[in-house]
Amino acid sequence: MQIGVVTFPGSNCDVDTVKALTDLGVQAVVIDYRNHRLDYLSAAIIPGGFSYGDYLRSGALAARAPVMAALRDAVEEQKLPVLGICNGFQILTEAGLLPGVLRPNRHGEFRCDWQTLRVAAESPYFPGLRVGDRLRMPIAHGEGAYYTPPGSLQALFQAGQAWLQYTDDQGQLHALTNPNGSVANLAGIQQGSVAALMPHPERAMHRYLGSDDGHKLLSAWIDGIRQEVGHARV
Amino acid sequence: MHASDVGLTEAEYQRIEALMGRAPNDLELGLFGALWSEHCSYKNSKALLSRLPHEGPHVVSGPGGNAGVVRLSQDLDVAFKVESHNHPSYVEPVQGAATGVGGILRDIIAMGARPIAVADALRFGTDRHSMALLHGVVKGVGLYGNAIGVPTVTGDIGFSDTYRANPLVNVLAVGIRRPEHAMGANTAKPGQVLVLLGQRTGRDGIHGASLLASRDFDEQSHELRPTVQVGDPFLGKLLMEVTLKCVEEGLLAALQDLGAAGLTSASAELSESSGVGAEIHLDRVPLREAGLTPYEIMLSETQERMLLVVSEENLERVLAVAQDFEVLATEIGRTTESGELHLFYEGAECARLRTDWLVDQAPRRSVDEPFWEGLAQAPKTESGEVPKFRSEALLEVAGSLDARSRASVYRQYDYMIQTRTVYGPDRDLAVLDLGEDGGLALAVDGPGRWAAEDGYAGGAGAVLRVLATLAATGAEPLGITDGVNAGNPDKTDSYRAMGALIRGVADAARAAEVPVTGGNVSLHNETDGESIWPTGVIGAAGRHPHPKSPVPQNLGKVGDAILLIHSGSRDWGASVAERVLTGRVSAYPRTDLENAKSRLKAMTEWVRENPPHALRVLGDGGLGMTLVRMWAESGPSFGLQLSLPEKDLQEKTRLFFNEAPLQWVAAIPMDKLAEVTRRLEASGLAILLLGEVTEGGMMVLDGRYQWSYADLMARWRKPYEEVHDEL
Amino acid sequence: MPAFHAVVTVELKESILDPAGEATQGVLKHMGFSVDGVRIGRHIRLTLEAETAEEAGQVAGRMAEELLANPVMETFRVEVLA
Amino acid sequence: MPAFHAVVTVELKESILDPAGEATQGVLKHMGFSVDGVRIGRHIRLTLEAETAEEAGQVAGRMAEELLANPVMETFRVEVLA
Ligand SMILES: Nc1ncnc2c1ncn2[C@@H]1O[C@H](COP(=O)(O)OP(=O)(O)O)[C@@H](O)[C@H]1O
Ligand SMILES: [Mg+2]
Repeated sequence: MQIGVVTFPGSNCDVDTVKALTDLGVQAVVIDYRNHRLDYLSAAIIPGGFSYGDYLRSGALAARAPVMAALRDAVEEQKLPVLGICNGFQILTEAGLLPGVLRPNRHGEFRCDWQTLRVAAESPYFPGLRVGDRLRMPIAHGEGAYYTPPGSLQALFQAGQAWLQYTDDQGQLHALTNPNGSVANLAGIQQGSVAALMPHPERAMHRYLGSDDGHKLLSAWIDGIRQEVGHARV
Repeated sequence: MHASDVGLTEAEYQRIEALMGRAPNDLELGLFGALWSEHCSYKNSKALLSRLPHEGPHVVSGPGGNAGVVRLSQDLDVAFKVESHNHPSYVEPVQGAATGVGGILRDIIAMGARPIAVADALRFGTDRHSMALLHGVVKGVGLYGNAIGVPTVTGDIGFSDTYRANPLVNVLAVGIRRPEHAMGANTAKPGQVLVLLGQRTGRDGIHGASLLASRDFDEQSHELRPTVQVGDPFLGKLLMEVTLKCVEEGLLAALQDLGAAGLTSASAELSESSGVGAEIHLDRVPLREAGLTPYEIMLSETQERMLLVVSEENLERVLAVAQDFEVLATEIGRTTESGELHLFYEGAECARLRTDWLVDQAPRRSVDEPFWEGLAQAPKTESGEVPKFRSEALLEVAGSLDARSRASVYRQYDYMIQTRTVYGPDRDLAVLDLGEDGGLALAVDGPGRWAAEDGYAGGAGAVLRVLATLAATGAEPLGITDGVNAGNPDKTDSYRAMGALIRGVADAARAAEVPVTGGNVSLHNETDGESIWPTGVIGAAGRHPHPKSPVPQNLGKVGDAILLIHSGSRDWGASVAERVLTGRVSAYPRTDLENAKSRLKAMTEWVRENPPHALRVLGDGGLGMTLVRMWAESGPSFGLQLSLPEKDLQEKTRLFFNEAPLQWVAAIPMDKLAEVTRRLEASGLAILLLGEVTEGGMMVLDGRYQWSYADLMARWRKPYEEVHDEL
Repeated sequence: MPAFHAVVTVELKESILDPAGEATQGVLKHMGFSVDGVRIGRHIRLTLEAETAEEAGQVAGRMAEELLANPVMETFRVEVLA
Repeated sequence: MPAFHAVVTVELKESILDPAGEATQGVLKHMGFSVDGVRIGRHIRLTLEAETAEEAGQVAGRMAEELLANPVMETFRVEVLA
């Protein structure tokens, strides 16, 4: 099984992401933004970073790269599992592969910190993650305020697309634990085979780095891919 | 053009004419102006810096290169250095700080090393405008570091009115490389191609080095403002990848970043250190706007550029690598045998100079033995009365600008990217896990107030502080880098103050047997005749024995004994508390340096062989604040029951708040007390049992003074906007 | 082909909160200005070649649709400068 | 007092590098547009009360000078909307 790590000029979490996948015993291949073909992959990750410097709007410039058209085809035609992390999340919303948009943090600052998340919806792509599970992971972003137009929020929850939420250490949801002004404390969204989150699982692979909950999340995803969820080529 | 237009004196002009045997043309004069500036030539500081100890068993290359390099493991070199970007950050804080980060990262890259960490040392005034500068500078540091993907893992902040019009922005960067990828500016051979890589050249920052950074601030400074340099971390990242890929493929003969004085200093220094000449065709330099003159092209400080020296056979491959990353790479000339910098524009010669005139012949101030000896002399200072101990004092110190939590700053920095950060900015040093190559410990400090009255004591104190910080985690120091920031060197007092600071650094480093592998000097931090406190920012890199499990910095376990490990002095001179409680800053205590090495070694060995439950170096705000920081890590379910042996209330104040060198606070199991005491006392350290760790969110001292966790944390975590108490 | 300057002005939809604008308004008020609303958008100046001003405007409009504005939260308008 | 809308347009000085504009231009070109320059500024729409349009313009100008534009790097202009 091969997982592609899709990089753009300015991506900078690609090395950490490859390292995390390798730690999990998966073969990771770096996919350049100029690629036109992804059909040989079992899944793809769009890692974090500052693609194109986050200029204009974060994720906007990368969303127009050739590889994104290929990714869209692979999602539509083969239900390729895709995971976006941080800037990857921004790129996926800008490309229209996930609903909504990520806006500058409400307080206007970049924020790097540890943050507890709660799983708000289950997904066949993450077997083993149960609603209410808590995960502790770093966040590091300037534009992580998830926004979706009025009226669409309820549908998002009903469809199980509202995937992860920022909470306090006990898993309680409230405004004080929202690090960036996201609607409904949303930290992650999923739609079909595409999921994305602002926090960084690849930075939470070991206790000595602060938490190994990223290991838990990524291995759940890999299990999902292995179980060939709607997907034949593993 | 006149000598003064490029910041040179009449005497310097005479010397140029004598060297050249003719009058320089305007371009040539401009090149001299840049390279003979304080900023590039170190004309006032070089002789002082040459007295620093540079040799050590782990040194791969010392001062002189773009950064010092030490060997961490058999397979890994560490390049590190501190740089200042003070003046630009005052003019435009966001871009000034951002380009400061970009600049020092390219110094590291120029050694063939991949940057893995940044640390920022900042100093500001205390008024509202200073808080706005702080805000902008922090934004700028994050803007560059976060985007290029290098974590800002530690740093240091200090406040004083002395920095009001001269804030300090010093940035330290660290990189790693395999020894076989060693790179430098001194390995070019004649007949190789000069390739300019990166941003197209604009009118950015012309005269930044010669005029802006080499004179005091005054009314005129406004008009001298060059076009502000804007940092582009996106291009910076691509430039880094192209350069390091070329290094890894062995394609480069030599490498130099373009920093202060742009192409002028890059080409001259590279030629001079390699012993070659250079022929450059300025019309080939890609421009961002039309109409730049050769003079402007040579002096532009446009960011995100590197100068690569490539042999003919590797040229095609280098250009291909650059093209793959869509980074502009242009052949602009060649190295020659001549030892001359030979410039052309559209085929016509426009300057011809020997590089040694530019680089080595700058008139430099010398330092004689009596002057150097005199620098160690203690100044006559008075210390005022020490106030009586009271419990509010700790709350006042906790909420003071100098002791306050730095979380609101460092949470704006990505300190975890590259996934090596085991200890980050919430600790007093950074510990990075480098896998099979071991661990790296990095500490940065240098309280300006310590050098306010006695530069020597302040310089020595800063060195001991970072070494004590490394010792507390069992790390072995490999080298230190020093950032010297001072006033106008033409004034006797300012010059002496800088000299004393450097002498203090030199003596402490020598006593501790740790080499200084590089550093930076920023002078003319002076406005309307007022100099800043001489401020030495010291960074130390150490080898960490077990980076995945560094010694905790909390309160250990309930029931643990809390100890103060000290070196005898209780002098509270220049402490945060002295300033906060009395408004004075007196001289920082001197310490006997002969015993420093053995004390540091005793601590390091103890920690390695028998790690305590927790240990932290005594930091800003003394014992009181060090306990607060340890407590903050343990949380509100912990508490402390303490008693001080002193009955005298002034003595209590001194004991609780002094910041004298070589002190630590430890938490150990009570039954180990005798053993630990015996062990450390044998090395000349003194142990004071302060009390024990309890449950329940209160700190009680002598049964009479008490503080709740909530009260202390509320003060300590106050945001910076709330400064009215110190205005 | 002649060169034209076109400006694409991108603004947040009216219904969308503008925290940066609100923060700026707060600071302006603090400074003593009386101000009832601040909305911060982007002013994007393009230089492009086209046969006519009209064509330049059309091309700029396509750039805005395809990249410069995000339709989920923004509106845009195009102006070709003389 | 009547309310006015004023727009403060803030742009980088010509000689100052605009990395965001350059990156955007690069992507527009990759997308097949022919474009020779992109400069990204801010479009700040203010709502404020004043006696006359002229006064509104003056006040907006002072806001720009004192806060909205950074004189070290940027220029601005003010326009009062009808
Ligand atoms: N400018 C900065 N950037 C990043 N981290 C910083 C900065 N200033 C301080 N820190 C972090 O905060 C820690 C605590 O600083 P400080 O309150 O001065 O305590 P200490 O006296 O223990 O050094 C520092 O050791 C450092 O890790
Ligand atoms: Mg400190």
